[in-house]
Amino acid sequence: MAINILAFGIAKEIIGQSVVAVAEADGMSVGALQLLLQNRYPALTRLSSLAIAVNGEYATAGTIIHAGDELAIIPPVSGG
Amino acid sequence: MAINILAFGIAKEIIGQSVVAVAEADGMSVGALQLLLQNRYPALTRLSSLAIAVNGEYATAGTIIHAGDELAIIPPVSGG
Amino acid sequence: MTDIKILSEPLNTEACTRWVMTPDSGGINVFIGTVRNATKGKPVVRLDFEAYVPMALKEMQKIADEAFTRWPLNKILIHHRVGSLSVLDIPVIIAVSAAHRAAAFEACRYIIDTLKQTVPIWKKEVFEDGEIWVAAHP
Amino acid sequence: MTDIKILSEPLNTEACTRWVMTPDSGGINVFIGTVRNATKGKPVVRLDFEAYVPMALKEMQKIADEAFTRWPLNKILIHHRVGSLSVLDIPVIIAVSAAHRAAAFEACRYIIDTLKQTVPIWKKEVFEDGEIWVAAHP
Repeated sequence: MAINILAFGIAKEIIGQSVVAVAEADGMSVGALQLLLQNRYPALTRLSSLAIAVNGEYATAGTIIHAGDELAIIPPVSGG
Repeated sequence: MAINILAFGIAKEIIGQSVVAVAEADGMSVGALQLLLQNRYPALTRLSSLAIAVNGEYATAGTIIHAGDELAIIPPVSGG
Repeated sequence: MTDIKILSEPLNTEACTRWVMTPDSGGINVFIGTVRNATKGKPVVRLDFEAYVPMALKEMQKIADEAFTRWPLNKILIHHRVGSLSVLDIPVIIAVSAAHRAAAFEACRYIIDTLKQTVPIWKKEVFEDGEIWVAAHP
Repeated sequence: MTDIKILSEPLNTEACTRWVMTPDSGGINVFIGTVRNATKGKPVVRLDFEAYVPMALKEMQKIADEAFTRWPLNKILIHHRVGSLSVLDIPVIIAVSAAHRAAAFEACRYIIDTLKQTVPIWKKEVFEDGEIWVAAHP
């Protein structure tokens, strides 16, 4: 089952839309998802950082993704 | 010629009025004036500090007072 | 007590300041971010802010919670605006009240510094001849 | 540019904040002193402030001038109120604008810390059962 991933800021611009579907994400680690996204959208590798949030929290590379999780791509933040 | 000295805050309360006249102040040093005032109003010696301003500036003990100067007794400040 | 919001209307300095005042506070420190007319000498037309709202609110709450553990504070307010802002508009207001001023100053500084590092909000600087997502590239 | 005043009417946070804003400022730091309801656990009825006005204005100007030499700032505002103030009233507002927030924070802190040490303004705390000139005695 595909998992939808929210994209913000420059990540949204690189991907070309605010949601990207990853068919194979269920059971995948966050680190693997990052590699998959960087592979699919090479411009992501040129960012200063690229974090993944799982259910609204910054996730570590080892976190396992499950169907139903809310995922988001977090490019370098610049609020304030 | 007597010189009038402004008194503020607790100094005003100790002296009992907002202006004190010192007959012998012309030509006196600020240090000597402080001693004279402390002698006349011993409660001034119990303050944390006692500065004299001459023409709106903090004066050092060696500053000589002249007729026409604006003098003020500055007890410990507590603005803000 | 905290008041943490992401808003698309203009922020209200007076209301924010009033909200943090409490009878047991002696000092209030307020940081107001404003949109500057230039970046490295290049005129800025506007800034566009976007946020991952639910996560941004959670991260701002974490910062406020941490500030309450580090300093003796009374109230913390964090309001961040999103949308398109012009020069002199206010993207962020942080207000902190405390019995003593040192805690209010230090906590306010800590909150804005940490917000800029961790809260998922992004700004794009729009110039006459192009635009750039701030901090996106090394 | 500076705006330094001693006033007997209530201070206006909003007007002070607006005055320091400039198109080349990115950060504004504001310190607001408020009358606290107690000192060392003892309920405060009111605070009475008095100033040696011409000297106090000169000393505040010196502090602002020194801040301008130490930090890259745009505007400094210092408003101090005198007279009889109740709990939650505002004795002092200091507002500082700068291109970057670090300078605004540091200068604002420097100004209030120095003001409390050098500016000839005095406050008397009035309690239910007496009154005390703050800092008068060791």
